[in-house]
Parts: sequence; structure tokens; C-alpha cells
Amino acid sequence: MKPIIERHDTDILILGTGGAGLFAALHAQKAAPDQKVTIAVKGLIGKSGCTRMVQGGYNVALNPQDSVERHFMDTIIGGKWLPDQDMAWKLVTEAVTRIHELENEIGCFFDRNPDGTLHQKAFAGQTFDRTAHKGDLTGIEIISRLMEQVLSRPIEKLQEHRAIGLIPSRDGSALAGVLFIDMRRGTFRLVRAKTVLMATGGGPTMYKYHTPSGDKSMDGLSMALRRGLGLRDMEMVQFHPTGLMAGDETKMTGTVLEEGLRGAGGYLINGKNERFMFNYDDAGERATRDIVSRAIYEEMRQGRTSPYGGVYISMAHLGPENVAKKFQGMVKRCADSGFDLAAGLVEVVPTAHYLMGGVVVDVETRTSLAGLYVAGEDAGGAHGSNRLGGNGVANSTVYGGIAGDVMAADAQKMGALHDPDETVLDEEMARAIIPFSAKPGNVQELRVRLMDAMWDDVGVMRDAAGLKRGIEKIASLKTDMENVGVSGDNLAFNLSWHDWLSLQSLIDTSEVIAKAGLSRENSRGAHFREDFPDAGSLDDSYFTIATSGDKGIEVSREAVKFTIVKPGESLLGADEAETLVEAAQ
Amino acid sequence: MLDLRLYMLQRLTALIMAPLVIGHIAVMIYAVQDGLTVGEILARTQGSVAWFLFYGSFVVAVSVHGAIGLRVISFEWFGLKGRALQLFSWAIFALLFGLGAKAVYAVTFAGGGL
Amino acid sequence: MVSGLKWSNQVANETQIMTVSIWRESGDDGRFEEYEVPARENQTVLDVVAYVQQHIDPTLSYRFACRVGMCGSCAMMVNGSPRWTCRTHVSKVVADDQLEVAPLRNLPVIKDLATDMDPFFEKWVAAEAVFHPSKTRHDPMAAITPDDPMRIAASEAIECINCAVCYAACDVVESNPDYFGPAALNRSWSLLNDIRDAGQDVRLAAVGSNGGCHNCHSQQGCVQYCPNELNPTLSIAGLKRETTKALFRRSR
Amino acid sequence: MIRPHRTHPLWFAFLLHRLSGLGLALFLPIHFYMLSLAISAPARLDGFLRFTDLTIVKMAEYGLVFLLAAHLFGGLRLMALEFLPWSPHQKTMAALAVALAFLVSTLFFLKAI
Ligand SMILES: Cc1cc2nc3c(=O)[nH]c(=O)nc-3n(C[C@H](O)[C@H](O)[C@H](O)COP(=O)(O)OP(=O)(O)OC[C@H]3O[C@@H](n4cnc5c(N)ncnc54)[C@H](O)[C@@H]3O)c2cc1C
Ligand code: HEM
Ligand code: SF4
Ligand code: F3S
Ligand code: FES
Repeated sequence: MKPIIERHDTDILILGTGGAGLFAALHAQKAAPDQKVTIAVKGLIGKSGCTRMVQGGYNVALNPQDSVERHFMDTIIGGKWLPDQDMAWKLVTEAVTRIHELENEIGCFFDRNPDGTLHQKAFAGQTFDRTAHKGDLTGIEIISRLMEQVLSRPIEKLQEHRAIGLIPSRDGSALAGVLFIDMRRGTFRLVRAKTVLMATGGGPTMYKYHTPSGDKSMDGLSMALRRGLGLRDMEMVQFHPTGLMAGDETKMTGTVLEEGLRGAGGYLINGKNERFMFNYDDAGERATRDIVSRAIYEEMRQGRTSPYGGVYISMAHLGPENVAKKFQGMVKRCADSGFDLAAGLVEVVPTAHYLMGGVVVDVETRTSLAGLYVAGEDAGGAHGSNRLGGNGVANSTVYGGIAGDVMAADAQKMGALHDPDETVLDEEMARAIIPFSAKPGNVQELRVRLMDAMWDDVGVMRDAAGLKRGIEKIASLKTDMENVGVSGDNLAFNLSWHDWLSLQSLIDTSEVIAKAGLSRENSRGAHFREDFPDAGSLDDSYFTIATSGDKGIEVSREAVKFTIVKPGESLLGADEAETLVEAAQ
Repeated sequence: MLDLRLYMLQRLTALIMAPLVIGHIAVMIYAVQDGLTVGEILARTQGSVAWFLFYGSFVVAVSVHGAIGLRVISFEWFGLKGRALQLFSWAIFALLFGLGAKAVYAVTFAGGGL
Repeated sequence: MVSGLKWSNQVANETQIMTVSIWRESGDDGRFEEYEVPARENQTVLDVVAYVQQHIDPTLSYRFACRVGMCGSCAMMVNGSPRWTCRTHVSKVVADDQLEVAPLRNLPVIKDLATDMDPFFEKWVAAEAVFHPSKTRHDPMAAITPDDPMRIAASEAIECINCAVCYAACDVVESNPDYFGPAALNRSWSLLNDIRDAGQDVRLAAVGSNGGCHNCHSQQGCVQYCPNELNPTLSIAGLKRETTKALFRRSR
Repeated sequence: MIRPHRTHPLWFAFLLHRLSGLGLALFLPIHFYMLSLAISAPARLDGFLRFTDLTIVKMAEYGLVFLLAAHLFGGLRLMALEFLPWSPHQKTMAALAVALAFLVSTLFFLKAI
């Protein structure tokens, strides 16, 4: 059966409507009003993806006592010297412009200090309180405002269009377009464009416990992998220590309970009713995300768990009324789900939160494939081994805007659209319809197997044996999934088909994560090897690059270039304090 | 459906009617005590400019107010649209105003007095 | 716990079953169908819907994204009332061991439980619920103190996730296809109180137009059901007041 | 049909306001017509007024006065909502409006019998 395909042309095509995608659309449309801009998204515009879920806020050096240099150093040190320094520098400097743009042009209404300046709060791992926010729903404010701007402009909208393949030009020299499934109708559509931004937002949803939006399934990275693009830092999966644990049967499990709960003095308690964090770190519950995640994981491994198999967070000693007032949103959310956060115990578990790894790009978001640009969580490099809370949205909005400008300029210089390589097009379509030829089965069961494998063997703590086990499990899943089909009778809004496609992307990228993890024989940031617990020499820092070749996934190492600052050095003057955050907070 | 103009007219007429209706109810409660007769009504109202203005302004207000009110209801509940709706609204206005004017005339000036 | 249903702890292996009727619609053909779903201790309406798709009928269509009440894409009619399903615990809405789930009211259905939200957003734009900048990224940010009354008014209406629950609760939306609806007008009100905005005249004209705020009959279903406890009625009343004031300003 | 999403007091207040307005709009033309009989045929009006002494008619009148009062107080409530600073006691206000309407119309009824 050769599926029907509709063909459609545009000039600038954007995949995804998170912070990166929406910003790119606005910038591109403004910079090149003569070019047709199309934005295509797996869900609804602005209503899918993780930017909307940002609670904490947006890191940016605005205060006269703060500086971009300080923000930069925090980012580099937080990333354990692995970040691409030019990218990190651009991130921290452009963030200043971007926040002004968000506030002055897009209409975000950030919280203020009594003197009318922007309020900036503390976030872990930073030496200055620089996180701008709107209450604890910063992402909703940012995305809703961006969405309004995009909706009111002449930008073509393809909603519920899932990108499934990057299609190169016939001569292979550039990208010709992107293959989509129009999810509402279940048909294929090829959209040709001069420039394409991939901003599908990564998202480590292959773990049993995960925070990101349900629509994210690493489609972007798996598409890039198939076109031979290099993915860097893929072993770096950030876990948030306190995801809600409510059993395997509910989607609530894994969703974030905010960091501030620990910051405010919340206790973590194991199944034996003991506070355990001080057994692991002097900072107790206030230790950094990675340390707390590992401690909880260890308690779980030792069997000291709560009924659902996690540990408890307890706030009651801070006074239930107090907690209910200070963490209104969180308390309400828990209450909706049947938990009493203010006065009772709530079960928590570490949960996969963010993927630092992504496509290798330059500071202008260009990739090794002409015509393809990558920004936001899909792009690797800016965070190294660990992303600071608050650098995520900053990254997607900064680089989304840059991508829009660069793509507009490039598109204006380009001539005609490219003819697509029909062989690749057929291959990509064939991939998508594999499940229709197998006997319909339970896709969810396979997804659970993948999530268990990743959590058990490629998770918070890793070692060679486990990683190898994980790689084997992934390989067997890959073959098993070919025999689990989906009925092709009605393809319109067929979520089961999309579950299958998501699983395919997740399996592909899980393999990369596991292999990159096996390749990194030291422990940095989010990546912890029990068999190599040391960080290794900072001067010899390297990052991993994974590519897909004839022999499957191959991982190589590349030395980090210290283009701005070397380990042991700092951009801060000798007279500047190491931290300006009060120790007490 | 309701734009600012019609909305304002409806609220304005409501505000005019409010004291009139309160007054009317008060008089009624006072008057009905021992049954109403035409004589009683007319004795009170006949030839009175004050009552003419009182009921007169009520009639003007209520024909506008009622017409707009029924216009909204017939649109929202009965799907009346366009010209039909326009005609209907004006018809209601005319009906209320016509009958109302006649009634006011009847109880105040007609049949003698002035 | 509500009527009859005993919530089995998920650990216990003998599970209680509940009956769920779900609206199925494809093309012009629509009807409720019943499914039997195990009751769990922790279970949202969205979990129930997902269970049916993942374990009983793989062709069931619905929409969700964030699963924590932030994206506003999972709203449906649950036992006849509009709700965000990802944060509606089954025990809070189940009645007589029955659950009825239907697509959100007042929007066209794409398939089953998934609606087309475009009309909702088209009206959002038509109501000028979009910021009009008065400054650029090169200007300093406006100094606005947190206790400024206008800032407070703007903030009170700001935390909308555009879930369209209020839009489904409002009967005027149902009977008047032009009516912008509570969410769009609520956003317009927030912007009307935003001193940084340079588009107040067009906004006032938009909210005073045919589909504008004056169509609202203060039914307050919007307030009743807004999952974020916003008050569109208050916002719309504010718009009515401001459009009226503007009328006098102009005629002076 | 009262569907589940409508079962909240303020929706009923809306319904009452609408139905009372509708009722009044239907009744007023008749009322006006009767009054204009005052000149053309006073006897018939008197006959009518005597007819109003009947208890059923009294009840109907009671209903009408209730509608008028309910619409009046309900309308004042709506305009207060629209033009005065917001009050968080919307349900109380609606209940108050209905209570006042009962009070006034009952007073009328008691006086009339
Ligand atoms: C719960 C949570 C809290 C967070 N809190 C913070 C915080 O406080 N501060 C911070 O800085 N960062 C935070 N982050 C991280 C931050 O949200 C992300 O780093 C950032 O928003 C990513 O933006 P993005 O534009 O790259 O991707 P996203 O916003 O995730 O958008 C991706 C888009 O791509 C679309 N898409 C996916 N696949 C396809 C496909 N195949 N075809 C078409 N479209 C597709 C999606 O539907 C979506 O629209 C948080 C993340 C989560 C999950
Ligand atoms: C006594 C003084 C009156 C006041 C204060 C008043 C007030 C109001 C108000 C504020 C509305 C608008 C409701 C809305 O749009 O949501 C309204 C509607 C209406 N009024 Fe009156 N009114 C009065 C008298 C009358 C009378 C005497 C009639 C009889 C014709 C009447 C008929 C209507 C009708 C039919 C509506 C439309 C109802 C709706 O849209 O739901 N009103 N009134
Ligand atoms: S006002 Fe409330 S109910 Fe309406 S869209 Fe916004 S959040 Fe949803
Ligand atoms: S429900 Fe509708 S009528 Fe007005 S008060 Fe809310 S918009
Ligand atoms: S899934 Fe996002 S609000 Fe329910």
C-alpha cells in the first residue's frame, strides 16, 4: 500500500510551539515579512510542550549587583565545565534582551519588587537571586502571551501535525522539507521549506517517572539521528528529586512537586519514618537536585520505601496554614489528586525532568545539514552536564529568537525550494505504517517495559553492567515492537498509532542515552557512574557525540574547548564575592 | 447581538423604571386594600400632569426596555435573526408603546378633566 | 468517599469496576458507549479515558498534554459539567458508580472527546485579548509597584490557562455564535488594566462590538467552573463599566 | 432542560430574571389594554376589577406582582454587579433579591385579600 501524501510549500517552517518555536515564528515573521512562515505542532499552538509548565522562572542578570559574567560562571560551574562556552555566553547575554522583549513587546507581566523593578528569586545552584517569574506559573504567562502574538499574526498554522521525518533534497546537499502526519485526518503531508527549525523540545519521557508534557517523545532527536546529525551530551538526563508518586496507573505520577518545598524546610522521610538526607549530605534536604535524587534512589533501593515505593515529603512541621498559604498552587494540585500536602505526607520519587543533550549546533542554531536549525531543548551544548533551574526557558526563548532571525535572513538569500529525495520520503512513510501490517497489540505494555528498563538500568545511578543490560533490553524491545501492531482501519486522531510512533522515537533515543552513558567513564552533573564515581580531570573535559551509522549508534568523545574561561579561572574579579546569596535562604 | 448602544438603552430604561415601579407597587399596595374601582383609579389620576408624566415615562421606558429584552430572548432561545429580528423588535416596541400610550391617555386625560 | 464505590488500594489485587460512558463521534455519527474500568485509589478522569484507549478500545480519541492543569487541553464534560480532566479526581465526580464523559460543550467535535478549539482562539484575537506594545526591547521595563490597583486588577485575571471550561459553561456562548465568551473577555480586562498597553482604544471598540461584553447576562457559570478560580464575570462587568465610561468621554 | 452544568444558584437567578421579564412583557400589553378600557367602556373595566376579587385571580395577580418585584430587584442586583465595585456575595445578593420580591408581593397579597 502506498499511502496518499499531500504536498505543501512554505518558506520558513517551524516545528513545535514551545518557547523556542513561538519566538522563532515571531522573529522570522518580523525580520522577513515577505517570506511565508508556517508553524507546525504535534498538539495545539502554545498548549503543548514544557515551556508552559515552567514554574520556577527565568534566569537573567538584571540587578546592578549581578552580572552576565556571574550568570555565565554559574552556568559553567553548574554544568561541571562541560557547556559549550560560546553558547552559554550567548545565552546569558541575550537573556537580558529577551526578558525585555518578553516584558515590553510580548506583554508578559512579571512579578515586581516594591520599587517597581522586576522581582528575582533564588534558585538552586546560583550565586545571585536572578530568577524572574510570574508567581509560580511563569511558563503559562510566557507561553500564553507568545501564543496571543503568534495567533494574531499572518503565520500559517498547522496544528496536530506531527513531524515524522526530515526529508533531504535529491542531491542530499540540504534539507528539502519535513514529512508530517496530519493527526486529525491520519494522512501524510510533505511541507517543503527553505529553512526549517526543529524545536520539538527533547523530553526524557522514556523513564518510568517523568515530568515533561505527554506530547513530548523525542521525535526531533530521533529524526535528526536518522539524517546522520550528531547528538551531544545525551547521557545527561536531569532528574528532579521530588516527583509525585501516586502509583503506576495515573498520569499524575512523576509530575513535579516544586523545589521550593525543600528550600522552605520540608523534610524527606523514608518508609521507616526516618529523615535520611543528612546521611548523604550536610545540606540535608537543601542539597542540590542530583544529590537528593541519588539519596532517594538509594533509600528506594534499600527497600525503605513508602507504600507506592517512593519516600515521603512532609511539610506539616512548618504549620499547615503557613504551607497552604506559601505553596497555594502546589497544595491545591495535591488536594485535587487526593493528597494533603499542607498537613499530611505525600509520596515522592525522583523523576526525569530535562535532557541536556541534543543536536550539535553552532551559536546561530545552524546544524551540519543546510536548511536545518535547532533550538531549545532539542539543541545540545548550552548546559553541559547539568541545567540550572531557570536556564531552560531562557535557553529556549533566547535561541528560538536567534533562530527566527537567522532563518529569515538565510531564507531571503535562498532561491527556489528543493525537490525532496523521494526514496527517503518513501522510507519515512514506510517506517510510519509498519504497525498496520502487524497484528494489533498492546503498545502501552511495551512502553512500560521501556520505562522500567530505563529507570532500572539507565537512570539515576548507573554502572557498566546495568547500562549493558539496558542496551540489551532496548534492543529486544526494538524487535518486539515490530510485532505489536495497530489497527489501520481509522487513522483519524488515532492515538494508538501515535503511541506506537512515540515509542519508536523513544526507543531510538533511549539507545543513544544508554550508549552515551556507557561511553562516559566518569561522573559529572546528572550522570553518575557507580563504577566511576569521580569527575575526572576538569582540564581534560570531554563531551560525547553520538551518531547513527551503518554499525548502529556510535559514540565518540570530543574535548571541551574552553574558549572563554578555563577550569580554575573565573570571569569574576578577585574582589568579587563567590556568592551573593545569603547562606540562610 | 447586544452592542454597547442597545445595552445602554436597556440599562438606562431599567434605571428610569426602577423608581417608577417601586412607586407603582407602593401605590398599589396602598390602593388595593379595599378593592379597586375604576372610579378610584380615575379619581386619582384623571387630569393630573404628574401622573401623566409618571406613567408616560414608564411607557416610553418599558417599550424600549421590553423590546430589547424580547429581542435578546428571541435571538438566543428562538434563533430569530437578521431582518426578522429587527422587525420583531420594532413590532414589540410599537405594540408596547401604542397600547401603553393609549392606556396612559385613558387614565389621565381622556373622558373629561382638561 | 462518594456513593458506594469503594476505592480499592491499587496494591490490593481484587479491583472494583466502574462503568464509564464515553461519547464516541466520528463524522456525523455520535453516541455514548459504555466501558468497564478498574477503580483505583489515585485516578483522574483523564486516567480513566486513557485506560480505555490503552486497554479496551485503541481507537478512542481525546487530547491532553501537561497532565497537571497547566496547558488547558484536556477539558471535557464530566457527568454533564465542564472540567479539566487531568486534575479531576474520579472520587470527586463519580455519581452512583457512574461516570459520563463527553467532549467539551460549545466547540465543534473533531472526533470522540477531542474538540476543535480554533473558534475559541479566533474570538480571543477578535476580542483584542492581545498585548499591544508601547515600548521595545531596548527600553527599560515599566516600573509598576505590586500594590498599584491596576496591577492588582490585571493580576487577578491573568492566570488563565485557556482551557475553555468557562466557554463551555456559558449558555450565551451556546446560543450566540458571535459572543466572544468569558475567557477572551477576561483576558481583555486584564490588558485593559495593563498600563504598558498601547491599544486600549481598539480594545474598547472590540469588546463593545457585536460579540462583546454586553452580551453577558452574568450567569456566572464561568466563575462556578473555572478551575483556576478566576472571575470572568467580574472582568466582564469591568469591561461593561469601562465601555460605558468611554461613551461619555467621547460624547463630551 | 436543566442540564447539570446549570445547577448553580446564579444560573437560576438568571433564569428567573429572564422568565420574569418574559412574563411581564406578555402581561403588560394586556394590562395596558384593560386600562384603556377605562374610557371606552368603564363598565367593562369595573367588571374586570370586580373579577379580580376572585381568589384565583388574586393568586394570579400575586404571581404577577412577584414577577415584577423579582425582575425589579434582580435587575437592580445585575446593575449593581455591573456598575458598583465587585462584591464577593453574589449568591447572597441573588437570594436577597428573591426574598425581597417575596416580601413585597406577599405584602401586596395580604393587603389585597
Ligand atoms: C514541569 C517542568 C518545569 C520546568 N520548570 C522550569 C523552570 O522553572 N525554569 C526553566 O528555565 N525551565 C524549566 N523547565 C524546562 C523548560 O520547560 C524547557 O527547558 C523549555 O521550555 C523547553 O522549550 P522548547 O521550546 O525547547 O520545548 P517545549 O516547550 O517542550 O516545546 C516543544 C514543542 O514541540 C512540539 N513537538 C514535539 N514533537 C513534535 C513533532 N514530532 N512534531 C511537531 N511538533 C512537535 C510539542 O508539541 C511542543 O509544542 C521545566 C520543565 C518541566 C517539564
Ligand atoms: C422595574 C424595573 C426594571 C428593571 C430594574 C429591569 C432591569 C433589567 C435588566 C438589568 C435587564 C438586563 C438583563 C440581562 O441582560 O442580563 C433586564 C432585561 C429584561 N427586562 Fe427588565 N427591568 C425592569 C422592568 C421590566 C419590565 C417592566 C419589563 C416588561 C416588559 C421588563 C422586561 C425585560 C425583559 C424581557 C428582559 C430580557 C431578559 C433577558 O435577556 O434575560 N423589564 N431588565
Ligand atoms: S478563565 Fe478559567 S475556565 Fe476560562 S479558560 Fe481561563 S482558566 Fe479556563
Ligand atoms: S457564564 Fe456567560 S453569561 Fe457571562 S457571567 Fe459568565 S460569561
Ligand atoms: S492535560 Fe494540561 S490541563 Fe489537563
